[in-house]
Amino acid sequence: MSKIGVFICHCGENISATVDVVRVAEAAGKLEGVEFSTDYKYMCSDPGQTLIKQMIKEKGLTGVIVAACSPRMHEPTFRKACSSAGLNPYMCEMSNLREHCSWVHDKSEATTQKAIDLVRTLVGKVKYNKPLYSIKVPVTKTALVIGGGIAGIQSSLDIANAGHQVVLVEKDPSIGGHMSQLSETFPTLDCSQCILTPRMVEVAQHPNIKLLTYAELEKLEGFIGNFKATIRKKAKSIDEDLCTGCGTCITKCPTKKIPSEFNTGLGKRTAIYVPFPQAVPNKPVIDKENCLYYKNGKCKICEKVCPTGAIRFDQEDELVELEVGAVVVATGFDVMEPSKFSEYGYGKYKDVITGLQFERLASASGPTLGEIRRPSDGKIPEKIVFVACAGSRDPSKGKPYCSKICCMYTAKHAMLYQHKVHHGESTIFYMDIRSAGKNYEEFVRRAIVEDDVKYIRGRVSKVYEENGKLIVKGVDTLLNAKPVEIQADMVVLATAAVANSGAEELAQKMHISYDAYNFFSEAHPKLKPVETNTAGIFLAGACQAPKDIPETVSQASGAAAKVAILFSQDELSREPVVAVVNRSAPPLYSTCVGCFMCATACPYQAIGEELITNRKGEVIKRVAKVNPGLCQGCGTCVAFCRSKSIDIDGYSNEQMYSEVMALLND
Amino acid sequence: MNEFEPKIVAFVCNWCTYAGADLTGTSRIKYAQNVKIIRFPCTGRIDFMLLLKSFGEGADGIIVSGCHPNDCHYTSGNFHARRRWIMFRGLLDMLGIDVRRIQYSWVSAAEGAKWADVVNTTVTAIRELGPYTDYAKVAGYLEKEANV
Amino acid sequence: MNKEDLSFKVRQSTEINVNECYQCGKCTAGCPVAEHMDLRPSIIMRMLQSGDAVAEEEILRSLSIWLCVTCETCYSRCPMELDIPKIMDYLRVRSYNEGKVHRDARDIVTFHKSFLNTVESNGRLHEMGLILDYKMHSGNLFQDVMLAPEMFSKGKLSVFPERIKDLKGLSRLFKGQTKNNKS
Amino acid sequence: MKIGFYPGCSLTGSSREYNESLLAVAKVAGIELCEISDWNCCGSTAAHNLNRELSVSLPARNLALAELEEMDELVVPCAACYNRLVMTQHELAEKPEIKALIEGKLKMTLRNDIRILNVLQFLEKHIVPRLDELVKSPLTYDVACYYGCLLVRPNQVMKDERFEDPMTMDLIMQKLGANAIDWPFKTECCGAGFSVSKTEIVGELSGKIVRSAVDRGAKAIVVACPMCHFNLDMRRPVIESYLQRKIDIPVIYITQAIALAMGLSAQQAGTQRHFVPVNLTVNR
Ligand SMILES: Cc1cc2nc3c(=O)[nH]c(=O)nc-3n(C[C@H](O)[C@H](O)[C@H](O)COP(=O)(O)OP(=O)(O)OC[C@H]3O[C@@H](n4cnc5c(N)ncnc54)[C@H](O)[C@@H]3O)c2cc1C
Ligand SMILES: Cc1cc2nc3c(=O)[nH]c(=O)nc-3n(C[C@H](O)[C@H](O)[C@H](O)COP(=O)(O)OP(=O)(O)OC[C@H]3O[C@@H](n4cnc5c(N)ncnc54)[C@H](O)[C@@H]3O)c2cc1C
Ligand code: SF4
Ligand code: SF4
Ligand code: SF4
Ligand code: SF4
Ligand code: SF4
Ligand code: SF4
Ligand code: SF4
Ligand code: SF4
Repeated sequence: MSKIGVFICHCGENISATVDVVRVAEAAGKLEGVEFSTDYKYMCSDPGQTLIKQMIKEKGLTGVIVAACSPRMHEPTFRKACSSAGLNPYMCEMSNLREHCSWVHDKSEATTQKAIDLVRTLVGKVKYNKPLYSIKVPVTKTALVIGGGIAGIQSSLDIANAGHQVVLVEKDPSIGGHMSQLSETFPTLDCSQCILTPRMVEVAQHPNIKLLTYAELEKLEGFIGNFKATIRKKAKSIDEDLCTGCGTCITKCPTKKIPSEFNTGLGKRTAIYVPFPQAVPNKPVIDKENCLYYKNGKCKICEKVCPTGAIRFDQEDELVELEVGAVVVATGFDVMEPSKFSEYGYGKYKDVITGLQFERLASASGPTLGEIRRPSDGKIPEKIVFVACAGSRDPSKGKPYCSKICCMYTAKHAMLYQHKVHHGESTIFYMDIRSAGKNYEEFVRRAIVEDDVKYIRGRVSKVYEENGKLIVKGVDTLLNAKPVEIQADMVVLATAAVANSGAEELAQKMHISYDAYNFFSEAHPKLKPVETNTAGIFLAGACQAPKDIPETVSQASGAAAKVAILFSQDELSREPVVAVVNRSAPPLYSTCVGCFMCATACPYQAIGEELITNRKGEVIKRVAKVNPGLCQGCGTCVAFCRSKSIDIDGYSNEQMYSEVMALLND
Repeated sequence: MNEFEPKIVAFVCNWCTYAGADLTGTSRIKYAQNVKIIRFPCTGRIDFMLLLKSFGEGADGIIVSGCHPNDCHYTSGNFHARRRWIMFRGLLDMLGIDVRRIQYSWVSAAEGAKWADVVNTTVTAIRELGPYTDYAKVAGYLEKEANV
Repeated sequence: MNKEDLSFKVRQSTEINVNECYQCGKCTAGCPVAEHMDLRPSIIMRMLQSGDAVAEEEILRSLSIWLCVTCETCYSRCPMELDIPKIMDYLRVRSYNEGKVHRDARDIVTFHKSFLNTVESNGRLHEMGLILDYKMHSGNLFQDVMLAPEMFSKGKLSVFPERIKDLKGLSRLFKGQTKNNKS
Repeated sequence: MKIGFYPGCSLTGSSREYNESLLAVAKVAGIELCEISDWNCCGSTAAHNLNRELSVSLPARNLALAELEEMDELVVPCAACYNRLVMTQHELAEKPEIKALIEGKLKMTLRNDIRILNVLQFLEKHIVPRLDELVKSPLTYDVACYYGCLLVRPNQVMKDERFEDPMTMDLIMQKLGANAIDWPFKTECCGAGFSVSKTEIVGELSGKIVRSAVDRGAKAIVVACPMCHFNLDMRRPVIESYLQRKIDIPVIYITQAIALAMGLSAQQAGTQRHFVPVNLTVNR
């Protein structure tokens, strides 16, 4: 006979303001199997936990139910408390009276009744809980970092410096990400390449980091501490061991007119190329789509001129399998293609560009060597209009969210322009100035006060060309909504920061969740900002939401710290929620009939077979057997077994049936 | 006269819908009290006999909700659940249970508002269908099944 | 929200929640007649949000609501997809029914009324009739004197109206409608 | 082939040539446009400015009559009428209570499922595929295609991807041999219904449009709406006084352009009815 203790939490007033907790405790006390019940203001507080421990000892409780917040919040807390009082932690469960009851209903009789129902339901389950013992699994102390922007670089270096192995996978020919494209960076205006390049080199030289560029994740299996990753190394068409990075091939390649991705289409590159001079690794790849040889079988000039004979036209993609214990996802973001805002004329007028393109124009290593020259005719623009929130905060055609970085980089752009073109005029159309970082507001004020950047509060409705000028039709909402028309030489759109195009697919490969905009979801917006809902997979940088470099780097170090914590243990204990096939005395041995429906359903290939032999060694039965190391506890096998021979600890048939019965029979 | 208050059981997975319902709470979005959640590791775990059992014990309606296709925490559990649902519909028909009494949906951890929607539309729908009274048939079937 | 507020009435009648407007001004920036307006579209949205009775009166008595040509530019470009022309329609009907039409808009209203008059009596628009009716009511006797003869000579104006057959059926549509309110 | 046809009031009066050229083009293509018998005025701007119910009931009567005659496609060449009819269809579909009210007054019921085509949609569907065979004397000049407001807006209802820079008319003109220039005023408003009551606004708005077309070298402006035509053609004196300059660019309907390219006479196309003389022999 169970002796269950039920503890009803007020959560300050979060629960007790809508649920009559005293009545819930009373009702719980009357349930069969309940030995003790009470209510308390804050169950998770020290005195709250002490109360539970005390009652376990005093009343000899065999089960504990804490009716409070979501088990996703405090189940570990209370299980630990029980355990310290000598009760098996899996005899403790939580009933969710806060998120699923008091916060979603108004105060009423029905709400209290629902709370009572929820507690009774769980009593039904806990009656059948069995002590379980956590499973120990070994940890592979190698981390996989996906994405080599500043986030991935920082995480890799931190993990490597903690003494663990790192494999860094980058899809492009070089690491560096968006930061390598930037000119100078707010709020300090230091040169982006100057602070980034040393770290890129450090990655390449670190003994604990293995760098795989031009590579992507193909498949991820396994679980925390024991993942198996398959990486596709795309064919670079060169032998990296032989190539010295001399660059002869690049200068001789006849295909020279390919728009350079790195220069956002503002410059050109060859078919065999390194994306930019400071690339890491500084060895070229052949872009098969544009190479003459791959297209029509003629050329091979690079092969002829290469002094080391490093060109390999017959190279094929290679799949590499890695055992890793943790994954850091740092695949970054992208900027929105603004052509659907046809009123802004992007794609139609050459001098309407994006903020990222402006970075290339302002960058000393860019196509104009840092001089701000407009794309159409190379002239230095005398008047530039910047359009903030282009595609952000626009539910109708863009994204409803604020992209967070553009207010700051637009102020930076206007400032850089004013510093370079002293007689120039820059105007920024904005809705709000969002500059809530350390020294950020001061930065924006400087642009306005010292550099005379003109801020006009209002959106732009249309941009069109007339007599070589871009006519920008905007409005000044602070001047009684006065229409404003500016004749500009160049227009820069602060386009929304959006998730990478491949983000959704990648998330599905790894089974992590993502939000409505395809940014990856953190496990908790405040308290678990670098974790995902999948144990062992962490997030860093702009793949989780738009963010600037300081924030990206903090999160990257945070993710690295989480990995280091994980790797500080040799073994992990896992929740013992695993499936088992029943066993009974001979001659039956098990009710399992060996149909292996369960095995076909198991997504983790965790079910194998076991041969039952008699004393003579003759096989008398073939039954299913679960490998608890592989089983993740989804329970699919249980639903598939017609003979009810396989069951899952923690969510057994007995428990679940009893739970349903208790719910429906008050 | 008292309005009919349907009893509805929600079978949800731990990773998506349970978390989604948590978000409904954190966002303080209100919904009807009639639905009570039972937590499963995955919709793949949900045995349809258990759904029948619920009708047998007096449920008027059921919600089964898990991760979106391709987003299953366990790779493919929800996919199995969907496949079995097709067979299950046939069984419901045979037992004379209106399929509208079971609402099948996907609610992710980020869809707090959607969970409130699912609950409210289900409650309205079941209210219109009225109480479910034919337990005996289901109970009979379950008994037969148990004896096999 | 106060049920007496104009914005509440707007929401009831048009299903548009003016609180969605975040005052970006894109509507005004693209409005072809904004320069001529006393209250520009985004200002009208702001005034509706304010719930201020004086502001509401000002809207109904404004010239702007009559200057709006229903070109839908604002609606097409509004990031919040707020259907301003629909709000304008509502405000105009209110302004007209309550006799609050701005004096510089009287010609516009007279024109619309003349238009509906000829439609009511013929079922179709009779342009000559419209111009005559409008001239009589607006007092702008000489306006467009030059246009009519040339239109006539080009075959663009007919002296006699085309009438539809089922005028009786049509009159049911006009019955009880407040087309002839004083302005 | 028989297709329903709602000419609307302007086409029986001030834009007679639009009607004539459309019918002429259809005839050459072997398409019969059947006028809804006893159709009435759609109410235009006047109705929706002053009276919400009339703005729906007047167009609804026409839709009901068209249904009686079992038309499943209805061509509405006037952009303003088209806009009213489409918005009415939308409103009737969304608001069953209004539909019931109006059906009661009309003493007719509405299925509300007619496919309403504006002139560009009609041309694209029934004429454009056959232009290659029908064009006899290709046009040889630069034109500015002017769409105005109501053919493309609101995009929430029209769902055209390129509502800021539409191309349908431009593509048709190119098929006729003309060169459609790129210009930024394609969808700017001409002043629409203010032609009589606020003529000076029309002078300004239409003036900017005409100026841009001329300055970019167009030899003609092509339109698909009677109101646009009225303002750009007949209001030329007001336009010229706003611009302080004489401008003689003619304004032709797209249907006139097609008629001319098909080899029909100027008379058949109705260009003699314009205020600004149409003299389009100028070659590029
Ligand atoms: C115009 C502009 C100006 C900016 N200016 C500033 C500034 O002045 N100061 C500042 O603090 N911030 C600035 N930022 C923000 C800054 O760029 C970001 O904070 C930073 O780049 C985020 O770094 P990240 O590593 O998270 O992402 P990214 O830089 O996007 O790097 C992601 C990396 O992952 C790789 N990748 C993507 N998908 C995969 C995949 N499936 N497999 C393998 N690899 C993959 C990409 O190729 C890339 O190398 C600016 C941003 C923009 C757009
Ligand atoms: C009105 C208000 C509302 C807010 N609402 C939200 C919200 O809704 N959501 C949100 O995300 N954030 C909110 N915040 C922000 C949130 O409070 C902070 O982000 C958070 O508290 C910062 O935590 P901390 O540990 O850095 O600092 P603190 O919370 O300030 O903790 C610092 C601790 O250090 C101790 N300490 C200080 N000096 C010494 C010393 N010399 N030696 C030893 N101990 C010392 C202090 O006593 C204190 O306990 C809010 C803040 C305010 C003011
Ligand atoms: S246990 Fe949960 S519900 Fe109770 S006080 Fe703590 S947070 Fe609140
Ligand atoms: S020429 Fe050969 S060695 Fe030099 S960069 Fe090219 S591939 Fe490498
Ligand atoms: S083979 Fe291809 S990569 Fe090599 S030089 Fe020729 S075009 Fe360039
Ligand atoms: S950061 Fe500024 S510019 Fe960017 S979306 Fe937010 S408010 Fe707009
Ligand atoms: S456990 Fe069940 S499903 Fe699996 S083989 Fe045995 S009888 Fe079949
Ligand atoms: S519970 Fe069953 S189906 Fe799920 S992982 Fe374990 S063995 Fe496989
Ligand atoms: S465009 Fe829309 S959101 Fe912006 S001010 Fe106008 S109505 Fe408001
Ligand atoms: S619909 Fe009216 S308010 Fe809107 S842009 Fe056109 S004229 Fe201006």
